[in-house]
Amino acid sequence: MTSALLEANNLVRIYQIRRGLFGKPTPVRAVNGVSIKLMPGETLGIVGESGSGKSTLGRMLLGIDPAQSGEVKFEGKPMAPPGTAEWRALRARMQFVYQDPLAALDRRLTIATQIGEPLNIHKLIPKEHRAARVEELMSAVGLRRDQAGRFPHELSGGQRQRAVIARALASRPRLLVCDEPVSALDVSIQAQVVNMLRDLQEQNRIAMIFISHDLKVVRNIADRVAVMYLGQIVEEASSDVIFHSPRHPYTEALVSSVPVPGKILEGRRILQGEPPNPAKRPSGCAFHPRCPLASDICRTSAPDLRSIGNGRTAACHLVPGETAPVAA
Amino acid sequence: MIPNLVELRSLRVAFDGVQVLHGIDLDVGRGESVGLVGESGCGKSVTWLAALGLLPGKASVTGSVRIEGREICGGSRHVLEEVRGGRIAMIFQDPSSSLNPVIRIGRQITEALAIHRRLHGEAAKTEALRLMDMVGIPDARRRFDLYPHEFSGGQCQRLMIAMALAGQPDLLIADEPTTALDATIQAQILDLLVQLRAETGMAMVFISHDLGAVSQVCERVCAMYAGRIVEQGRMEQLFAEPRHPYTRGLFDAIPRIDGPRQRLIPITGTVPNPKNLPAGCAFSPRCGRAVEACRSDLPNLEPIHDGRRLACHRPVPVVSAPPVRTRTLEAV
Amino acid sequence: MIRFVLTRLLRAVMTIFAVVTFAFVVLRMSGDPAQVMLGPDVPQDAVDAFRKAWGLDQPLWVQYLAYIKSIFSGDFGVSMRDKVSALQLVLERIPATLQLTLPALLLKLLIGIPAGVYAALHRQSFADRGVILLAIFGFTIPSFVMGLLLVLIFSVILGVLPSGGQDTWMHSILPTITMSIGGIGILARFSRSAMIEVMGQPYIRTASAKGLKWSDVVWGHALPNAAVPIVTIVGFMVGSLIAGAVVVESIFSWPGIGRLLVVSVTNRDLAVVQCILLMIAATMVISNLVVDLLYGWLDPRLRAQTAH
Amino acid sequence: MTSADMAQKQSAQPQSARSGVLGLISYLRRHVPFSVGLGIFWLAAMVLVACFADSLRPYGITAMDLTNRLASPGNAAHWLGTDELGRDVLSRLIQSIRVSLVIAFGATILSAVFGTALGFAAAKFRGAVEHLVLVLADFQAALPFLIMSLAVLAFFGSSMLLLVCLMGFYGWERYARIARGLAISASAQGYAAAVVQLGATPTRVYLRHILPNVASTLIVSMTLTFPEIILMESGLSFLGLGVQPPETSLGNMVGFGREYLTRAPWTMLAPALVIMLTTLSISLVGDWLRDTLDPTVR
Repeated sequence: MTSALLEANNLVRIYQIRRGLFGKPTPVRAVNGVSIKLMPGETLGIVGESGSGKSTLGRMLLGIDPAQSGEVKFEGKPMAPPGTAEWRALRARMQFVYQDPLAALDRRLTIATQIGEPLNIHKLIPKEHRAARVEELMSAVGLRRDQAGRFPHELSGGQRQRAVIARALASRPRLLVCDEPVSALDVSIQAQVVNMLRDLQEQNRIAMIFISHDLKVVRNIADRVAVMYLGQIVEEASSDVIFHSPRHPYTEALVSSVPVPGKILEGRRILQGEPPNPAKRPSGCAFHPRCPLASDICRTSAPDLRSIGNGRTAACHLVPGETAPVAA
Repeated sequence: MIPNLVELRSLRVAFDGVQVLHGIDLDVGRGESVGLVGESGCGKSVTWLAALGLLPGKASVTGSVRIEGREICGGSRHVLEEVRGGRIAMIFQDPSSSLNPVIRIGRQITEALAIHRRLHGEAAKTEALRLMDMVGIPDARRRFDLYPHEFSGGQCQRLMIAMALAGQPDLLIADEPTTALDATIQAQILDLLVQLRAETGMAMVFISHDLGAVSQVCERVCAMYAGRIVEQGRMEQLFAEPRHPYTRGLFDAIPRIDGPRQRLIPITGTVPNPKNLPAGCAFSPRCGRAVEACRSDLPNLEPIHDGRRLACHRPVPVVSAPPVRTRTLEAV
Repeated sequence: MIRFVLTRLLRAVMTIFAVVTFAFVVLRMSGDPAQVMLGPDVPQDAVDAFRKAWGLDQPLWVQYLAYIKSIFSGDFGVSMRDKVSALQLVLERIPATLQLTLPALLLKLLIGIPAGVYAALHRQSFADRGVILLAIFGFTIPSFVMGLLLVLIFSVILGVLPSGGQDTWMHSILPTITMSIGGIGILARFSRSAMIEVMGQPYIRTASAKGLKWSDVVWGHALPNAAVPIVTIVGFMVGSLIAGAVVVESIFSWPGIGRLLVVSVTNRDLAVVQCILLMIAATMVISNLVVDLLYGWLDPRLRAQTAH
Repeated sequence: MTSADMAQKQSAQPQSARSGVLGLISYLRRHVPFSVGLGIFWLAAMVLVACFADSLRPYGITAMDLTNRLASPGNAAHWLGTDELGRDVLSRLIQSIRVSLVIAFGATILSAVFGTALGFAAAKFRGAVEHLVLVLADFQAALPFLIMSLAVLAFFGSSMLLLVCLMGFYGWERYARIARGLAISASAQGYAAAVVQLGATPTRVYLRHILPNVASTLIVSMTLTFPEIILMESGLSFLGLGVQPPETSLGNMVGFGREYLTRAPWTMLAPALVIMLTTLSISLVGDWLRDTLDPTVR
């Protein structure tokens, strides 16, 4: 069994929100004890609503945001602290794709120069071959040769995102963390970019962490999916199973809230109440205020993530553990 | 046939000489709910902003917009103001920035009540509180005097719906109301819209690029591309067998949550720039079924045998549509 | 809300204190006032006597402490030249300056803001271009040139208005206009851009979609939002009123604080200069404080962030 | 696109630089609105006058021609007439342009560099440094600048160097705030953060990415503070505390012209006109520059 490419165990991230100039800072636990294992070439989808901490987790896995406790290991070695030379050298092997491509690109430089920038930074290939490599990358992501000299604002949303992905692949990374990479795109363009991402991933055996609130896209691109709620993973399973037969009540509600074109969904489980505020964390299980099946134990003690058979895990008192058969 | 509530006839809009809307013909019956789907830039929001005269000054709007036979397109400002909120109300996409940040939400609701229902003072407040309860704002009494930034995105959207209902309109235009919201909150708002329509019997136009959301609330659907309606028909008809290649492409491109994990089927190319639209049918460069005729003359929207209206020279055949995709749809 | 006020008050006091200290140190270090006051050919012991009398011979920080103590006791030192209490000298001149600056401020507010708002609502109209032109003029023509031009036209050529002195109210017309033209231009341009930015916001479209009359949309929804940035620039203008008076009072030989400052600066009259500096800094800081408080009242989001 | 045409034009005519200059002028004429063109032309004239002041001046600035004192403009020997001491107004004007432009230019550069450095420092080190810079900026804004410079100049005596340094302290807080704001927004989630993710060293991020983007905004704000500095300097000279005689500047020419306003207004009008036209053209060119420097607007 090859060793995991990326391993993180019970990461915790606490922000200090300061109320006013001299107001006392209130600590907010954006990520509250998350453990993840990712094999080379595997794609892990992370879904959750706003405030679930999925973006923060993505940044922690890349070592951008420091973790208050817990640690991240890349290829077995602990992650170097940000700002150090090893951390920068490590960037060549792991890359980040943002949601808004226009913000991630420098307005003043043509996309060809920006795609080739990682090559200059890490001096991967001799200078004379870099132009050819850029061209190869551009055609890999479906950009035409004549678009090399254009500025970011002269391209469409989809083309810009392709340029960002080409730049991310320039240094042949082993890991790609994408935070809502296609949410800003129209459906038809979204499909183009998703297909391209999967092809490139398979050709170069890149492991990928795909963060999104859109369950439909994650279902089609991820091997495994982790559902997050208020800084914790509440359920994790393979993407074939998790949305077909969700175990955790929150996953169930999430799946039932996804409208399927052409079919009016009757009797859906619609969650009442508002998305949780990380600053005011409910007692016990964080989901109990909105959970239709909440009982006393849910209100008092927080369930931990337990294995519930055939490689699935869930964090809920009502979901029976590994031993008992899977109840309704 | 009871007369239509609203009839748009060859509605055209141009910004600084660039034609964005190329003649929209659309009817909305009393109490009916119509979906307007299409990708960004196809002009679906511009259609209704133009109809209500909400476009900025430099936009030139031509064509006819009739409410129960009364023409309002190009009408005097007084006429339009009386229609807006009173006969046709509109809610928008980004709830947090569509409410005035420096005015209490209570006053923003009673303001509409004062204009359209002549309610003032205590009577207006009680009616506003009733509306807030109706759209599901928890303990409205205490939150009547709060400001918009003290509400979540979902609650702001509910407040906007309450404001729209204040004038007891006959038609509610919902312009991408759920796009900026989380999935669970989106489901709540869609459910609320369906329930409100049942209670008040008002007609609704639901504008969105999310076909799933549209199919939850609409009886009839129009697909738009590059400033024109390309296909229009009953929801079940259109979703079961889309005949226009673009509508079919839209359905195939949507990733499925049920069923096996498979590659998506994108529509190649990108949306044309309104400044230089291709000759003939605007979709021809991206259309797999395009023939010579498609690239030369523009198909116009004609009714076809099953009551649908279609603008295509070579629509997707009905019977022989073999791809697995449609079959799994029926199976679900 | 209280903490919001307290933090602003604390910052105001600190800034005044910093300005006073800075002025004190700079003035004391910059050469020996005694030498200037008594003239170059005065014998050395007379100079020493003078320095001793004014306490100038003590080390700097001793003088500083004495100065601070005296301020709190309301004694702002005595003018070396006129042997009169500096504070009293300054207080005499305040009405004259106010007679100029207050009408100028009113003119700026009453003409600048409405012109800017009107131009924003009627883009590309002649009013819009007029405001832009007025703003450029206000921005590029220095107040002294404007003053001299007005004197040239109205006093020299037309002979309608007096060019200097403070006898009748007619005398205050030209100086007031000179002070306000620049301000009107800048305020108009600023309110115009603030209004244009607000009119493009989504909540304005919601307001008109509710069926509000155009005037209600502008007065009820747009202006309260445009008020926040406009209040900032007005606060800054109020603060720098007296600074503006310095030049204008010199042109029209108007016996106000500005002129007194120029005179006492050239004569190295330390106490008077410091007293005026303190007063100007105080008006600056107080106007900023008022603006901050207005913020809290005008924009509830700010109150929420800083208060509870 | 426009820079691309420029490039082709240059390479198409490989001959002498003269054709390059012509290419530049024709490019300018095609792309620049008329008023801005006038502004550029006026500024170019000012800079030329400032550089070749000595050779352009018909007389020495203190040369007195007592025979025709207060001669009106159009006089054979003195095109712009003479002042109360018979000195040639044109020669003094040319010298004043040089002095005023040098002071204003030096001061703008000083305040821009000083402000940007502090702005970047605040953005880079955040925490205490950022607080210090912001408090200093508030202090500077609260300070009545004109008054302070009056006091300092009066007590320290006014020398050219002191004047430039003092003016250099004018408006630095604007650059500091702009530089800090842009640097933070860029490194928070913008393109700078993305380049950091690529593994670039902080210096590379600042020099290759943040500085060029910030530079265009700073250049535009320089065109805003430049005229303000000219007005400030001429205001001080007008009050007799700026440039001291025998040196002459636009401000003190207007100041001295004041007494003879009724009999010889040209002694005051000539420098006043130059001040107005220079500040007008700078703000016009500044606005135009803001649009062209920002590629998204092109």
